[in-house]
Formats: sequence, structure tokens, C-alpha cells
Amino acid sequence: MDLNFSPEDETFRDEVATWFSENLSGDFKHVRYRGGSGDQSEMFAERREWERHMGRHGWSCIAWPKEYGGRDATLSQQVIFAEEYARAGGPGRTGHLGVELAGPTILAFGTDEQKKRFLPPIAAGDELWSQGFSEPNAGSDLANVRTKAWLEDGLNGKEWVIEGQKIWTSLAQFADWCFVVTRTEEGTQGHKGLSYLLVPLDQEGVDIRPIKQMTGDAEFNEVFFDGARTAAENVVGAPGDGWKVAMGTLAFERGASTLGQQMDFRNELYEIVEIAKRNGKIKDPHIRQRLADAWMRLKIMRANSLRMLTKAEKAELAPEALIYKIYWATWHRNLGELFMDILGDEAEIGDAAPYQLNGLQKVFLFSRADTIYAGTNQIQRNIIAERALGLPREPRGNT
Amino acid sequence: MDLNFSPEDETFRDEVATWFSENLSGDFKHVRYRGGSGDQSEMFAERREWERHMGRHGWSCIAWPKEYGGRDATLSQQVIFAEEYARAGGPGRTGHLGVELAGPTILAFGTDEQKKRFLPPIAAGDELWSQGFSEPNAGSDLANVRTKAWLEDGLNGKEWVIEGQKIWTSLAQFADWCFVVTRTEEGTQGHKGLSYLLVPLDQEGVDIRPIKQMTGDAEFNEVFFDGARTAAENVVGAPGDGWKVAMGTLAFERGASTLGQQMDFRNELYEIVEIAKRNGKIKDPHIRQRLADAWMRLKIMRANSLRMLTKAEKAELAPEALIYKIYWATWHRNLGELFMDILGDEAEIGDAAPYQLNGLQKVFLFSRADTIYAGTNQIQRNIIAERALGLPREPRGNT
Amino acid sequence: MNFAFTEEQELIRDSARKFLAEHATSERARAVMESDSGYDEALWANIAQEMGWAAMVVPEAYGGLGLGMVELVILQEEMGRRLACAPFFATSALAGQAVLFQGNEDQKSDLLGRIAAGELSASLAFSEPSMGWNLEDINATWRQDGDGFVLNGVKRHVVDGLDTDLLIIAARKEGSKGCEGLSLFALEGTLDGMACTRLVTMDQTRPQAQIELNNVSVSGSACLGAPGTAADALDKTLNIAALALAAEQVGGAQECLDKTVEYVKERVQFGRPIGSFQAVKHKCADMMVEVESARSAVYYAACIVDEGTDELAEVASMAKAYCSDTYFKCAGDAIQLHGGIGVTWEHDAHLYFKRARASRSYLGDPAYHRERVAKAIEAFDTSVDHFKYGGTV
Amino acid sequence: MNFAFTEEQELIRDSARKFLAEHATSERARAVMESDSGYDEALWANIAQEMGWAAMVVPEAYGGLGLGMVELVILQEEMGRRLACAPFFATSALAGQAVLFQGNEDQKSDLLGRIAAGELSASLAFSEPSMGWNLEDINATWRQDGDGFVLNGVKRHVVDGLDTDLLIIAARKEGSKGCEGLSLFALEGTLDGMACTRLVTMDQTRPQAQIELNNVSVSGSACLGAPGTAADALDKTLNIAALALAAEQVGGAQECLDKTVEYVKERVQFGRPIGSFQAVKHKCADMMVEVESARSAVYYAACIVDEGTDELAEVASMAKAYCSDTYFKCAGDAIQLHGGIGVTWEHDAHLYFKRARASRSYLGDPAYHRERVAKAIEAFDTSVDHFKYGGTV
Repeated sequence: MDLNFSPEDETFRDEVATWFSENLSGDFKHVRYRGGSGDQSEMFAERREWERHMGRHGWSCIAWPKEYGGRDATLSQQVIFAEEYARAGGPGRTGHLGVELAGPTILAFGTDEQKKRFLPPIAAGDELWSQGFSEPNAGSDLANVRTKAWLEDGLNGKEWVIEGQKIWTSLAQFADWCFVVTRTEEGTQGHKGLSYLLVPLDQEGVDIRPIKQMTGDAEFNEVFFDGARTAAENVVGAPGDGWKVAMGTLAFERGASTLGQQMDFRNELYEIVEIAKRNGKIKDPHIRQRLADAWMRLKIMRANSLRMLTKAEKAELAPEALIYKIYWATWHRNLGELFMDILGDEAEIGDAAPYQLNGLQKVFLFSRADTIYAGTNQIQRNIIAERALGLPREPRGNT
Repeated sequence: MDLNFSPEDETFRDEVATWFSENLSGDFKHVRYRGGSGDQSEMFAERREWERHMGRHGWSCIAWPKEYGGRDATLSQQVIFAEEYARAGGPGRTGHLGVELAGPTILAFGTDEQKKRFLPPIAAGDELWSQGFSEPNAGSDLANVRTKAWLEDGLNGKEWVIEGQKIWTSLAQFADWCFVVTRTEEGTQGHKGLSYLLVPLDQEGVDIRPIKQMTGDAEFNEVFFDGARTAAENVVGAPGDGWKVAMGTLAFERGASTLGQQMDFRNELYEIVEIAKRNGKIKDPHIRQRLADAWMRLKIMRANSLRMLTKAEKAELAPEALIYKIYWATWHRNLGELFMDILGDEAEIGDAAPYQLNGLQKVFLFSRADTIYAGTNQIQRNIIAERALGLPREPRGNT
Repeated sequence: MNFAFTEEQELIRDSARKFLAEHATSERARAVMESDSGYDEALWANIAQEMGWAAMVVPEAYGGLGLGMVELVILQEEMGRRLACAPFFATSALAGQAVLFQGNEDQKSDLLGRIAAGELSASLAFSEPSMGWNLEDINATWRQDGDGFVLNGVKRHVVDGLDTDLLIIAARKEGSKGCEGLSLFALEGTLDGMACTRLVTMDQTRPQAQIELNNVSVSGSACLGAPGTAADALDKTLNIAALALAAEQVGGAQECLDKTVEYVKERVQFGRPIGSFQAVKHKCADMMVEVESARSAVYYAACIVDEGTDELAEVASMAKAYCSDTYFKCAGDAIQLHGGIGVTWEHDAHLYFKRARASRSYLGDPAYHRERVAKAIEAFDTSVDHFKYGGTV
Repeated sequence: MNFAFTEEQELIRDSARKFLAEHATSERARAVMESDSGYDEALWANIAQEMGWAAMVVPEAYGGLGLGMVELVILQEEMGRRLACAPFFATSALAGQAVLFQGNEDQKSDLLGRIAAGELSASLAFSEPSMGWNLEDINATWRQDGDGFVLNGVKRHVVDGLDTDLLIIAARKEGSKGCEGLSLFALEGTLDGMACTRLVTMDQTRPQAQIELNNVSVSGSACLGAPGTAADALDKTLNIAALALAAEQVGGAQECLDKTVEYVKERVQFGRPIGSFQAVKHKCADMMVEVESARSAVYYAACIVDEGTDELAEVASMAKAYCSDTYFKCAGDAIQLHGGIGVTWEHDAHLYFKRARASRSYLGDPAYHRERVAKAIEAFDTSVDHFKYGGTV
């Protein structure tokens, strides 16, 4: 057991760090530290251009096979990349739902044709993705999906026709494609009869309405499918296997990108430490305890990730992977509260009228959503108890 | 709304305080502050004598009607009595299960004959009671009672014969009587078919085995009924109405005696404050916050009780009465932890070999039981959610 | 001892609840948030004049109803249930108290009279940039100038400060330290050298202003009471205001609980109302434990205040610390239990959450107030018989 | 980077787990609790000699196996799962480390050699009445007396102090202050003027002693290394010991979780295994989140220690603070979820709970260690690139 990187890894680190320092300058200097969770629309066009720039230089999806635009990177290299990206102030990735979720899902479950069609544009930063899982009545309860789809003859052969509504679809307003869990077998319930479709968003029959959130920004959307269409072959896995594929997608949320997320957290924590130093609260014994707690827990978050990733590389299922979501979400929410308590009354005051809040204020507010989306803390505890500890499932109601 | 006592009440307070100061002296000086939760066997014989002494002077059950040995005391008087009792260092009441639970239950649900037979000996301190509710498989789930009873001809006419086992029966080793929830209708389940029997403990067919608890003392017991008998008329309420009567008993746990309990808590908190002053921890900012929190919450506990009792006097059901158990139990558990953290390593060290711990160490340990007996914190939350907030009940399993 | 509302108090509560449910709606609060005005003027006129609440705690001698702290917390609790955008708290619990405690008879007669009549809204400018809520830390100054005074300094976080008619300014004599030399000045309208700026606040339902004073000349009668003697009055005012704010927090927390219970009874997931899941039930139960206890803390403290004992500071801190934590927790849990809908702008949950956050630090955060209680504990002699109101502890 | 055990490490863990499950049983712990002896001598002989664990972290030069911190935390974690009554922690993590860091070659060769051979059990006498864990607060003294030294003072909370062969005494030069003048003395057997008392401890599985030193004369060779130079060694020793204790806490917490999960799967109430109720499930889930995180903290810190960087103090404090809270919480929750049976003497839950309580304050409680981390944060310059091991923060 050790935490050292090999000399080859350190060489790779130098290469990555050098590339970022050379490229996050000039035209791209202004996107540094921009965007990211809670602030996804900030400088979107510029960040999208940066995504393409990374793609052109082969840095977009380094974990992927070379033939699809990746670099076959090892786990250590992925860790190094994620950390260096965040350390260099790399902006929130506009393509992250494609890079982290759609791409790996297609790699794991897709056909060769799908891989050839969809992976290179993701790697190139040319096509952005969004995720169509939740519905108004299927938030925590994904098995309750009601959006339906069926095959019809269309202009270009057989096509899926989609009817229904998705919600909490992050970045849909910017995305080209959406992976959509639909019910394709009439009369089925629960996990059965679902299919995982890839649907182009730029078409009649798709209506995207941003949802304004408590920060004042809109990062999520409602997406209405009203006769939307996609080609028959745009189903990942067999029709009816959508549940299995969707669960696979959720598992990919725990990849090496978690290290990058933690570096963003680190940047936030550093900023808060500096604020506490400036306003003197660093001397407050209660604030000190909380800062220490946040600091320790962030180091532990990283250690948790490294344990989980080490096992993942050996293709072991790590029960500790199941704790990741609730751990980071709760940590982040507490960080936001700590920031506000350090600033006290001053924490109320935003940047500009009418309602422009500063970055850490947005962390405070948006982190309330962290413990809700992608499985509430309550759902996470169910998952941990049932899958890791083997406790009995809750009886399902009949209503 | 006001917290003032009337001049009459203040006169009553003087009378009570004077009586205690005159009587908790001489022979009874040594029982001051003795016994109580977690330490029930301490100086039991002497405390039992004190119970009789109070009874002889009409101070045992002041809330009861005069005809049964009480004083028809008003709510304010009960509050005053409870507070003055604890303030004077009145010892843990050996008769409290009779005074607080059995007596009020018989008053509310019993026949005139039962009142005449059972109440005066309680008021006189001559007969001590214990509570036979829980069973090994009916801890949180009282409806699962399996101890059964049936009527048979006996030497003195019809008698109940009882078979089964009760557990967590506090003070049974000292008690004369036990109120026992039994299943008297064969084949019934849940709340139905239960009866509330009054059973003498000094008989063949009753086997009492103390349960040693983590403090090293034994305050709870297992009670085995193996053909134990009680007269046919010793059923409170109609046969089959045991659930309703038992629920009534539980409600009496929230009477004016809660104020006395809080005065005991106050004494413990004062002792902890003094310890913190002596060892300098009173200057520790974290300890200060926790002391302040304990202090505030104790005042609030009293205010909660006064609201609840004021409503009870007007025969209103106060939803806030439902929060009392979880509030005090959690507070007390936290107090124990605070004490230990104030003493640090020194908190480990007991009074004498082989395993004599000091009073606050016992509070720390025994308070872990506070959040379990008489309804765990988890059960209390169910009760609050269902009865006060009207949330749906949990589905019952079939296993 | 009767720890329940009298019939008259029940009436006050019922009519306040009814009135506010009808008039202090979310729609009207949102309209204020979108507008340039700091509050809902029609609502304030209703409250102050027709309902007569501005007169509620003003002594009868000055044209008020002469009611007590219990009545004030009743109104504040109801106000907190809604997101009433009106300077009731600033006028009655901050400025009005300051005038009452520090003004001379003329000043009380004039200012309290107009407050009671609903003609004057007011606020207190106490805190400053990088300052908390300790009197000792006041930096704004006054100096005598002929019959009048000259004021300098910057006041921040003045609630409703840009929108009220009267501002009470706390300042110290140039060169003074600690609690010495403190005065309160009553300023109406904008004076020469005075610049008021609206701050952008996260909680948009209660605006804050910054007041800059640059050699502002005021008349001698602007100084409440004798110059340099305002420390006690300020201290009392902040305590009363903290308790009034705590009452508002109880109302807000109760509303969060009520709305959540309503929602979880209806929202179905996994084929059951989510309120049937223990994770949800138990969170609601915990909310109720805290809300009821917070309410007890406020009522208890209000009774103590009405008794006029020396426990004011301790019970006010108790209430403010407890209720701040309770409201913040309940507002946060309300969002959590509403799931996705709870983080949207459209839903009111965030308005309560932001109000909870703002009032948590305003007048001192829970750690500050617990520390004040700790000081009281340290000074407390447990061997002395402190029996008051048969009081525990 | 490979943040998993090597095959050799897995072997160590597996054999330790197997051995302890068989030998360090609850029955044997309870027998020790009832007896006058401080530990299970047969168990210690097995551990130290046959299993060779006493040699584990002693450098090869002194007859040990020369393994590192990762191996020590592996053993400690397994030890914590059981309630092993043996002075392994005192010998390997306290006294052994002190000798290693402060002894001269002869002392190391002699003492560590015998420790490695399983011939010598040992402990460290550091804390004193009314003292915590700061070096500066040591009051016990030494003075030179010819070629030897004279010791005075009272040492308290010496774990296994009455039962081990060797005691390392921390004392300061008479008249010295702060971290100056500190020395460590190695004492075997009871000397003239030395009185050792067994303290009655709430946790009966790890006894503590009080050692009174009244003009105790010791030889010159009893002083480890040069007189008055032991501050660094002591500091390092306490850090290593804190981390080793944290590992034990992880093991204990894991055992509490495992036993609880087992119980709630079987215990039926309301017609269902109680483990199917969310109130129970979620508490178990929270326990697992904390246990796994505590484990990560310990493994991470152990890797850092084996790297020999200057982060030792910070990561040791991190591990001790986190694991102390985790163990205490899990042991308390285990009692709660076991219901009535959990508070009985017969059930093991209270033994873990008491161990968790004792180890929570031993070597410094969580608040003490978080404060140490806070000091590191304060000194940390966020603008400098602190990248180490690709490390976050």
C-alpha cells in the first residue's frame, strides 16, 4: 500500500501540467476557474470552445481507447489528469455528461457502430450530452419512469417515437443529445420494459424549459418529448434492458473525475480559509474546529476515492464506492454553511443588483441540491444499507 | 400567559419546603440525594422507610383525591411539590411506579373496589409496584405480547393463571405487585385480546431474575410467570381492554413528576458546572458552548413541561406532550457525554475496586438506556410523526 | 402559573394569523422582491394603522396599547409564518425599543406617539462593516457642535434602513472606548453628508442598507436622552430585538414543518406517500421536537421579560440561539424533503431558507449567544438558592 | 500509486484476524476483567512470541522484522475488532517507539531486541494528574545525581502500567520549562521510592496505573539518549501512538457495525426484521460511511508516515480525531440498535462502548486534535504549491 506515483507517472504529470499552463493562457486565460456545478451557464460559449481545444489535442477523454479519441490512460494517469486539470483552474467541463456518463455507457454497453458514431464527437468536444432519467413522478424512484417510446416507420426507416417529460435535465439547454430512459413495453412496471435511447435534442417534438433555481440561475431543465424521434438503432443495450444500462451509467459517476471534483472543493476551501484569515475568524475556536473538520474530511474524501479507484482498476466492486455520493454531497453542503457562518451578516451581501451572488454564496445555496440530485441522501442510505450491508429492502406500497 | 405562582401557591411552597427541611434530617438525613434512575438499589431499605414516612404525613400522592390518601393538589401545587422535593434532595422514590403509573391507571380505569384496595397502600408507602409490559419479543412492539392468562377456579374463587415472561421490569426485585399486560383471548393478535392484570409478586409461580446492566448494578429484571395467580377481579378495565389501559399508563409518565426529574437533572448539571470550574474546563470554548446548550435545553425542557401540564389541566391533549420522552432522554444522554468530555482521561477512573463508579459516570452509562426503555427514540419519532403530524403508519410485516 | 395564552392573547394571534394568511402572501412578497421598493407599503399601512400593531407594545402614556413581550412574540411568530415584507420588526422591536429605553419624555411622546399611530416606520443602525453585535465595537462617532452634534461613520446591515422614515443611529463620543460615550440619534429624512445605499441581500424579503455619515450635523434634540448614556438602553434593545427575532424564527420554522408535512403526505414514490418512510417521518418528528421547544423557549423568555427581572440577557440569548438553529435546520430539512422542487425559485422553500440564514447571524449567531449564556453560567453560584418562578436552573 | 494492501499485507491481516477470532474472545476478556491481572498472559505470549507481532515494527538491526506503519495499523485494526487484553499497543506503539526515537544504539539494541523477542512488555508513563497531552505540561522532574539521576513526580493513566516489564518515564529537568529539559527514563521492576497503583477504570479491558516517584534513583544508562533532548522523540512517539490507537478504533467501530447488522437482520418487531426499517437501516448506513472513512484516514496517514514526511503530526491528529468520533458514535449506535439487550452486562456492546470512550480521550480528544489540525491550516500558505503525492489539500 502506497501513495507514490511512479517516475513515469510524474513525467506524465509534468506533461499534463505543462500543457495546461501553456494552453489555459492567451485565448483561454479568461475561462480559468469559470463554470462548474451551480454555475453551469457562466461563459458557456468560451468553455465550449475550450472543450474543443482539449479534444483537438487529445486531452478530452484520456481514459478512452485511442481509436475513439482517448489515450488508454492508466488509473494513476487519470488521477493525475483530474487533479492537474482542477489545479490549473480548468473550467467546468461543458462536455462532462458525455465524457463521464454517455461515453463510458456506450463503451460498456454499445455496439461498435454506436461507438464509432458517438464517441469521437464527444472526444472532439463537438457534441454535448445531457441526461434524461428523472421525471416529475420518478425522482428518487427511477423505476417509475412513464416516458414512453415505440418504433414506427419514419423517413429514414424505423424510428423510436418518444412521448413524455423529463426533469432536472442538467445542461439540456446547451446539449445536442440526451440519453433517455423510456418505457418501451406497454403495460410493464418497475425495472422491466425500459430502454435506453439516444435522442437528438435539436428537433421538433423536443421542448426544453430551464428551471430557475434558488441561486437565481437556471442549470436544470424540464424536457418535454412530444413525438420526438430517434433512429431505431439508437438504443443502448437491447430494448427492455434500459434499467441495467442506466444503473451502469450511475456507476460511472464514481470515476477518476471525482478527484477533479475534489480539487475544485479544495479551491473553495482554500478561498474560505483565506477569508477567515482576512476577517479574523480563523482565531475563533468554533470556526477553527469546523475548518479543521472540513479540511480533514476533504483529505479523507480523497483517500476514499483512491481506495475505490484502486479496487476499480482491479475490477473489484468496492463497497466503499457506495458511500461516495452521500459523503461528498454532505461535505459540500457543510462547507457552504461554514462559509456563511464565517462571514456572518456580511454573508448576506451579494455582488451586484438585481441578484448577482458571489461564488461561495452560490455554493451555499446550490449545495442544498447536492444532497438531492443523483439520489437523495435518504436514497443513498438505502443503497448503502441494502447493497453493502445486505439489509432487507423496504416493502413497496401499492397505492 | 405567565409563570407566576399565586400567593396561595407560595404559601404551599413554604409548607412543603419546611416539611422537607424538617423531615429530611435526623433519621432521614442520610437518604438525601440517594437512589434514583440508574442507581435504584442504593439504600433501598432506608428509602422505603422514607416512602412510608411521607405516606404517614400525606405527602406521597398529593395529586390524588383525599379519600385515597391524596390532597387533591392543583397543578401548580404538584409542580411546586415536585420541584421542592428534588431541591431538598429527596431520594429516588421507591414507590414511584405505584404513585406515578399504577395509581393513576387504577384511578382512571379501575373499579371503586380496586381503588379502595390498591390506592391507600400505595399512598402509605406500604405496597410497591412494578411494570410488566415488555417481553423478549415485544420490546418496542407492545402489541406482540405473548404472556398469556386465563381464568380458572382457585382456592378463593375464580383466578387468573399467568404464563409467560416479562423483561426490563424495573424494581421488580423489591416490589409487591406488578401490573402485567397479558393475552387473555387465545388466538388474538396485536392490540386485541389483551388484559391488564394486577399480580402479587410474592408467590410461587413468579421467578424474578435481576439483569446486570453496564454500570455493574442491576435495576431491571426478568420476571417469569409460571402458573402465577391473581384473583379474577384484579383486572383493570374489562378483559380484552388491556391495550387501552396500557396506553393510559404510558400517558401518565408525562405528569408533574417530570418537573421533579428535571430538578434532578438540574442537580447533575450544577455538579458538572462545578467540576468544570474546578478543573478549568469552564474556560474551554467548546465546553462552554456545550454547557450553555445543556443549560438552555434544560430550561426549555421545563418550559415544555409547563406548557404540556397547563394544557393537561384543561384536559387538552397537547401534541407537545409527545415530544417529552425523546427530548429528556436525548438531553440526559448528551449530559453524560459532556461530563465525560469535561473530565477527559480522568473520567475513566471510578471510585473503588472492583467496579464502583461514581454517580455521573453512572449517568453517562445508564443514560444510554434512557433512549431505549419506555419507547426507543426511534419509536418516539414514529409516535410523534403519526399522532402529532398525522403521517401514515409504517406497513406491518407478515413474517 | 398559567403557561398558556389568555383569551385576549388567543384573539390577537388568531386575528394576526387570519390577516397575514390573506395579505402577506408569497405572491406579494415576490412582487416586492422584483420591485425597487423595500417593502409592501399597503401591507405596512394595514398592519401599522388598521390592525393597530404598531401601537401594540407602545406604552399607553404615549398613545399605545401598552401590551407586553408576550403579545410582541405572538405577532412576530405569525409574521414569521408568512414572509411579511414590512418594517414591523425594525419599527417595534428595534427602533421603538431604543426610543422607549433611551428617549426623554418629549422624544418618547413625539416618536412613540407617531409610531403608535402608524405614521412612522423606523429602524436601528447599529452594526458596521467588520463589526458584530458588541457595543464595545462601535466605531461611528459623535461630537458636540454648539447646541447640536456632528456624526461620522459607516453603518451596515441596517434592516429596512433605506425604506423607513426614522433611523436611530448608534455612535460613540469621539475618543471614547468600551461602553462609555455611547449615544443614540434619531434622524428623519436624508441629511447633508448622509449617503444610504441598498445592499444586495441573499434574503430579498428583508432589505438591508448601508448608511454613510460624513460630518452630518444634527440638532441637539436628535440625541435621545443625555449624551453618552445609551449603553444600557442599547443593550436592552438588542436583547428585546433578539427575542422578537427568535419568535419570528419559530413562526418560520413552523411553516417549514407544516408545508413539509403537507407535501410528504401527498408525494408518492415507490408506490407510497413518502411520508410513510421512516427517513422522512423521523426527520419531520425531529423538526417538530425542535419547533415546539423553540416555541417554549420564546414564550418562557417573553414571560421573564414581562416580569422585568435581570434575566433578560440570558433568556434572550437562549431564545435567539435555539430558534436560530431550529429555523435553519427546519428550513434546510424542508428543502431536502421536498426533493428537486425544493431547490427551485418557484417554490417558497428557498425564501424561508434564506430568511432563516439571514436571521441566524443577525443580532448574533448561535455560538455568540451560547457564549453569552456560558458567561452567565460561569457567574452563577450553584450553591445559592436562585429559585425564581419555581425555576429550574 | 496502489492504495490497497500488498499480498504480504493481506496475509498479515488474515492471519491476525484468524488468530484473534480464536484466541482474543469475549470470554477471555471477561475472565481478565474479573481477575487481578491486567491482561491475558497467554494471549500476550502468543502474540508477542509465536505470532512474532512484537518484532513487527522493530527495525531489522535490532532483531525485528522492520515493517512499517501500514503493518502496525493492520495489526491494531484487527486487535480493535476484538477486545484483546494484551499490552501490544503499549509495547509496540508507545514504549517501543520512544526507545526507537530516543535511545542510543546500546539501549535500542538491548530494549528493542528484547521487545522484538517477545521477552519484554513495556509502556510509556507520560500524562499526570490534571494534565493533558502537551509536552509543555509535564511536571515530573529529574536531576543529575552523580552518574545517575533522581526522579520525582506522579504519572497517571499509564496504560498497562502495572503489568508491563518496562516503563518509560517522561520527566523534565528540575526548573526547566516548555519543551526544554525533557528526558525519557527506562525503568525495569519496582525501584525504591516508586509506588504503582492500579486505577479502577470504566473500561476494564485496558488497565491504567498511577506511578508515584519519590526520589527514585536510577542509573545513568536509564536515561534514553542524551539528557534533556527527548522532546522531538516524545512528540513523534505520541503521534505514532495516536495513529495506532486510531487504527484500533477503526477495528472496534467495524465490529460494532458488523454485530449490529447481524442483529438487526434477525431481530423481528412489528412483524419485520428491524433491519428493514429505515430508521435502523439508515443508522447502519451512516455507521458504514464513517467506518470506511475512518479506515481511509488511517491507511492514508500510515502511508504518509511510512514516507517519513513532515506531515506526521497533522495526519496523526486527523486520524485520531476522526476515528475517535467514529468509534464512539458507532459503539453508541450499536447499543441503541440492540435495544434493551445492548445495555446489559452480558452483551459485549458495553465493552466496545467503554473502550471507545476510553480511547476517545486517551492521547487527546477529538477537539484537541482538530485544534492541532487548525494550527496546521493557519500556518498553511494556500498560494504555495504544496503538491505531494498528488495530494489534495
